[in-house]
Amino acid sequence: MDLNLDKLRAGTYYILKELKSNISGNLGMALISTLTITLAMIIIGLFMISYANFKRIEAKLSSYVKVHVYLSDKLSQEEIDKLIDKIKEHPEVIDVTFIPKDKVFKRVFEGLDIKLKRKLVYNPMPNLLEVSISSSERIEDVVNYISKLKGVEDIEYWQKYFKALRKIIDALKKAFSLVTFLILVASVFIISNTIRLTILARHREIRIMQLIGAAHWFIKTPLVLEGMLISTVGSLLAILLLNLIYIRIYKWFSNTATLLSLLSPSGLYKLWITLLLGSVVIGAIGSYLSLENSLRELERKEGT
Amino acid sequence: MDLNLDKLRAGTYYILKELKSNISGNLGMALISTLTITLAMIIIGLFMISYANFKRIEAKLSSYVKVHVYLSDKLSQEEIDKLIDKIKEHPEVIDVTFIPKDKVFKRVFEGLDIKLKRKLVYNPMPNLLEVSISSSERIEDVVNYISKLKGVEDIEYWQKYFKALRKIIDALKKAFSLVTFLILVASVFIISNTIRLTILARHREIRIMQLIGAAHWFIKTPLVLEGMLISTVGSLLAILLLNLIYIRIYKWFSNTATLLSLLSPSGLYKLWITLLLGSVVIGAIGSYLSLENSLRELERKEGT
Amino acid sequence: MALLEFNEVSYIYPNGLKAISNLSLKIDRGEFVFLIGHTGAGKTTLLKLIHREIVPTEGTIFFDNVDISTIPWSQVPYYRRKIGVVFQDLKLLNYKTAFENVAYALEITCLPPKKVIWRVPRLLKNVGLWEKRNFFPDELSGGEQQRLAIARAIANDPLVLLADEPTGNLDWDTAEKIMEIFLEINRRGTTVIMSTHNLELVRKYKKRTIKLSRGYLIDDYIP
Amino acid sequence: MALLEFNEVSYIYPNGLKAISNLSLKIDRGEFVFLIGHTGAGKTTLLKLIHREIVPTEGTIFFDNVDISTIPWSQVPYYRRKIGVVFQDLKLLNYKTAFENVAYALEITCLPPKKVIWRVPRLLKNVGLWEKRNFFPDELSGGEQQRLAIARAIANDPLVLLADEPTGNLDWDTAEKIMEIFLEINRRGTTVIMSTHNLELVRKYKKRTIKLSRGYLIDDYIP
Ligand SMILES: Nc1ncnc2c1ncn2[C@@H]1O[C@H](COP(=O)(O)OP(=O)(O)OP(=O)(O)O)[C@@H](O)[C@H]1O
Ligand SMILES: Nc1ncnc2c1ncn2[C@@H]1O[C@H](COP(=O)(O)OP(=O)(O)OP(=O)(O)O)[C@@H](O)[C@H]1O
Ligand SMILES: [Mg+2]
Ligand SMILES: [Mg+2]
Repeated sequence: MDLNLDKLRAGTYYILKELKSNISGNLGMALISTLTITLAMIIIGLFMISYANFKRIEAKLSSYVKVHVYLSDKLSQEEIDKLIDKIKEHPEVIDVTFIPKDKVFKRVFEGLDIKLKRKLVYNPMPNLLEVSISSSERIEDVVNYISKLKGVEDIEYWQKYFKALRKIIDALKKAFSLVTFLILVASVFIISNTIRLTILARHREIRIMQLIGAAHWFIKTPLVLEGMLISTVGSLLAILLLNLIYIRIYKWFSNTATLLSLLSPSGLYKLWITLLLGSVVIGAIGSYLSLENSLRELERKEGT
Repeated sequence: MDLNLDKLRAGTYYILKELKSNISGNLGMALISTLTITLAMIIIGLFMISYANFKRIEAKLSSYVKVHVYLSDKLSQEEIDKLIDKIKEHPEVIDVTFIPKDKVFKRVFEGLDIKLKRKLVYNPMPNLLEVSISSSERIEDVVNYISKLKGVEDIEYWQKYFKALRKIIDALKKAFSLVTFLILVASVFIISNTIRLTILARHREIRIMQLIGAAHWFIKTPLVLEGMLISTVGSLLAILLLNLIYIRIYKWFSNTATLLSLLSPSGLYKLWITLLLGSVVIGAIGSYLSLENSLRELERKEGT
Repeated sequence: MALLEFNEVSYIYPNGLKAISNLSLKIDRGEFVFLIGHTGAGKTTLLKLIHREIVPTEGTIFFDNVDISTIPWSQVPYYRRKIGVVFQDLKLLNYKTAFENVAYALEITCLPPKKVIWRVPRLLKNVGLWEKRNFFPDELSGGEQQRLAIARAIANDPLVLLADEPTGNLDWDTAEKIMEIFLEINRRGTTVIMSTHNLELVRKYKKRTIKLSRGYLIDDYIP
Repeated sequence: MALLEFNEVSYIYPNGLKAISNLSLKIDRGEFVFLIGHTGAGKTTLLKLIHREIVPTEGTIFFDNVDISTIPWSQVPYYRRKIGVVFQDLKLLNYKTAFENVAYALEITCLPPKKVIWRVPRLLKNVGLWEKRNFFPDELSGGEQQRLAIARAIANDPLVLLADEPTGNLDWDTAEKIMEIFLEINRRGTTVIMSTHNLELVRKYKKRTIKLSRGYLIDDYIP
C-alpha cells in the first residue's frame, strides 16, 4: 500500500514535469494554438454577450405590452368588475386597470401629442380597460380570449400596428439563435482541431514513448492536460479581452442610449465562468479524442 | 534562352508535383486545417450575410419615415402652398402631401382602429402636411427646419414614439459593426494560424530541403500554394454550406415574415466571390509569413 | 524452458515484403547473442518482433512461456518495460536533454524521483556522457547520441536487452567500452541480443552468433 | 590553388562548446580524404563547416578561392548544390519514396523531368535499391536508408562529396561496394571527404587521412 502511494505521488510529479517540458519544447505551437483558441473564444463570447443582451432588450420591449379593451357603454360598474375578474383569470394577464372614458379621450389626444386647444361637445370615447400581459408572444391568445367575453366592444393593442416589426424581431431572434448555435459549434470544432494539430505534430514522440514502454495513461495524461491548459489560458485571455471590450461598449452605450440599459459588466461573471469551464471541457475532450485516434492508429500499425 | 524556358517549365512541373506530394504526405493535417478554415469562413460568411440583410432591413424601415406637420387654422390656401414649397427646399425631403382636416380626423380614429359609431359636432383636428423624407437618420434635421417655418402648429413623427427603439436600433447597428469587425479579424487570424501550425509541423522537412540545396523559392512556392489551396478548398466548402443554410433560412423567412424580404440567395454571389478571394489571399499571406519566419529562424541558427 | 522461443515465425510487412521466413529459434535466460547478416537481412525485423513492435504474420513467439501476440493492448507497455532496446535509428526524444531522456525511461515506471536522480548520473557516466547531460539530442555527435540511446536502454535493468547496431557510429575504443558494459549487464543476468555488422567484435568476443540472410536463419553457432 | 582551404578556423556551438579549434587545412581538387577521430572529435562539425550549415566563429574557409562566410543567404543553396552530402543522420525526406528522395536532389536544379527519370534508376541500381524504389524511408532497413542517402548525395555529380560515416550501418561487403562507388566518382574528378570509424577501410584503401581529436587536427598523412 505504501509503495503504491509512493508510485502515485511519483506518477503525478512526472506527469506535471512532462506537461511542463511538453510546453517549453513546443512553445511556438503552444503559443499559436493558444492564440487561435483565444480568438475562437472571443467569437463565442461576443455571441453569448450579444445573445444575453438581445434577450434582455427583447424582454424589455415585451414588458411594454398592453392590450386596450374598449367596453360597451351599456355595462354597469358591477358588470365591469366581473369582466375584470374574468380577464384576470387568464394566466398571461398580469394586471388590469380601469380607465374611465374622460381619461381615455384625454389620453388619445395627448398620446398623439396634438395640442388640442379646442373643446369637444361630448366625449365620443368608450370606457377602457388596460390589460398588462406577461409576454408579447402570447398576445394573440389573450386577445382571443378577451374578445369572446361579453361587453367587450373592441380590442386594440400596440403590437397590432407593428405586427411587421414584431415579425421582423421574431425572425431576427430565430436567425440569431441559429447563427449563434452554428458559430458555437464551429468554434468548438476550431478549438478541438487546433489541439488535434498540435498532437498530430507530435506523432513521432508519442510513438517513441509507446516503444519505450510508457503506459497509455502516462502518455495521454500530460497531453490532455496540455490541451486543457492551452484552452484554459486561451479562454482566460479571451475573457480578459472581452471584458475590456465590453466595458467600453457598455460605457458608450450608457452615454448614447440611456433608455437601453445593457447588462452591467459585473453581471457577466456567470458567462465568464461558463466560457472557462466550457473551454476546459473542450480542450480535454479535443485532446483526448485525438490522442485516442493517434494511439489507435499506431496500434493498427502494430498489427494487433 | 531555350534552356531557361526549359528550366522554367521543369520548375513549374516540380513545384506542382511537390504540392501534390506535400498534401498526400500530410493528409491528416491538411484535412483538419481545411476543416478549421471552413469553420472560420462559415463564421465570417454568416456575419457578412447578416450584415447585408441587416443593412437591407434598416433601409426598409427608414423608407417608412414620414413627418406629420399640423398647420395653424389661420393659414390661407396660398400660404399653405408657399409653406409646402419651402419644405420641399430641404434636401432630405422627397415629397409633401396636403391632407385636409376632415381626412385627418378620420385617419386618427381609423388609425387607432377604434370603432367610432358616434358623431362629433365639429372637427377638432388641424390641417396636415405629410412629408416624406429620404432617411430616418436625418429626421431631426428636417423637423428642426420645418418647426421654424411660419404657420406650423405642431410636428409629429412616427419615430418620436419610438425614439427609444430607434436608439436601440442605432446602438445595435454600431455594436453589430464592431462585433463583425472583431470576428472578421479573429477569423483571419485563425486561418493564418492554422496554416502556420501546418508549416511549423514541417520544420524538419524544410531544413532538409535547405541543406540539400533547394532554393528558397523552390521550398516556399509549393508550401504557399498549399496554404492557398487549403484555404480555397476550406472556403469553397464554407460557401457551399452557407448557401445551403441560407436557402433554408430564406425560404423559411419568406413563409413566416412576408413583409420582411431577405436578400435572395442568388444575390449573394458577390459575397461568395469576396469570401473566396479573401481566403486565397489570407492563405497566401499566412503561409508566406510563417515560411519567412521559419526560414529566417533556420538562417539565424546557421549563424549568418 | 527457454526465455524466448520462436516457432516457425514469418513476418510480411504491410507492403507485401516478407522480411522473416519460417524462423525457429530458442534463446535462454542469460545468453549473449550476436545477430549478423547483410543489410536488409531481417535483423531489425527480428528484434521488432521480440519487442512486439510488430506481431508475426505466421507462427508464435513465446516470451517466458507467454505467447506475446496474445498480450492485450493495454498490457503491452508493461511487457515492453522488461525489454531494453537500442533502436537502430536511436529514437531519442528531441525535446528532452540527455539527462531527461534517460530519466524518462525510469519515470515511466513511476520510480520515486529520488531514485531517478540517483540512478541517471551513474548511467550517463557509464557511457561517458555525464558532461553532456544538459545537451539536447541534436546537440550531440552521432556517437554520443548512440551512447545516450544505450544508457536509456539499460536504465531499467531490463530482463532482455535488444541492441540494434549499437556501435555503428562508434570508434573501436568506444565500441569496446560499450561491449564491456553489455557483457557486465549480461553477467548480472540480462539476456543480450545484439545485431551488428562489426565482424571484428563478433570475432573478438566469441559469443553465440545467429546469421540471417533474406529473412532465413542460415547459421547459429558458438565459436 | 587548393579547392578547399581552412585558415585557423574555430567553431564554438551556441551552447559554448568549442568543437573545432584553430584548424588549418588544404584539400586539393580531386583528392580522397578520410576523416577519422574518436566520437565527438569534431568530424561532423568540420563537414558542416564545409557545407556552410554553420559558419566559423573564427578564421575563414575558402572554397574555390571564395570565403564561404561571405556568400549571401540567397546564394547559399546554389553553393550547396556543388556539394553532395551523406549526413550522419541521413536526413531523408519521410514523405517521399526512395525514388522521389533521389529525384528531389535533381529536381531542385530544375533538370528536365525526362533526364530525372533517366538518371534516378541508374543511381538507385548503383546502390542496390532499385527494387525498393517505391519504399518510403521508414520502410527501409537501416543500411538501405544509408545507401539511399548515398545515392542522393552523388545524384548531382557534385564537385565535392562529404560522406559522414556512410558505412556505419553497412556490412563489410556492402561497405566495400559503396567504397567502389566513391572511388569511381573520385576518379571522375569529385573531391571526396569521408568521415569514418571503420579503420579497416582506412587501412585497406590507403588514402590521405586526417585525424581529429577534441577539435584539433592531430594527424594528416598519406599511408
Ligand atoms: N516498415 C517496413 N515496411 C516494409 N518493408 C520493410 C519495413 N522495414 C523493413 N522492411 C524491409 O524488410 C527487410 C528487412 O529489413 P530489416 O530492417 O529487418 O533489415 P536489417 O537486417 O535490420 O538491415 P540493416 O542491417 O540494413 O539494418 C528489408 O528488405 C527492408 O526493406
Ligand atoms: N548542435 C550542437 N550544439 C552543441 N554542441 C554540439 C552540437 N553538435 C555537436 N556538438 C558537440 O560538438 C562536439 C563535436 O561533435 P561532432 O558531431 O562534430 O563529433 P563527431 O566527430 O562527428 O563525432 P561522432 O563520431 O560521434 O559523430 C561534440 O562534443 C558534440 O557534443
Ligand atoms: Mg536493421
Ligand atoms: Mg559525427
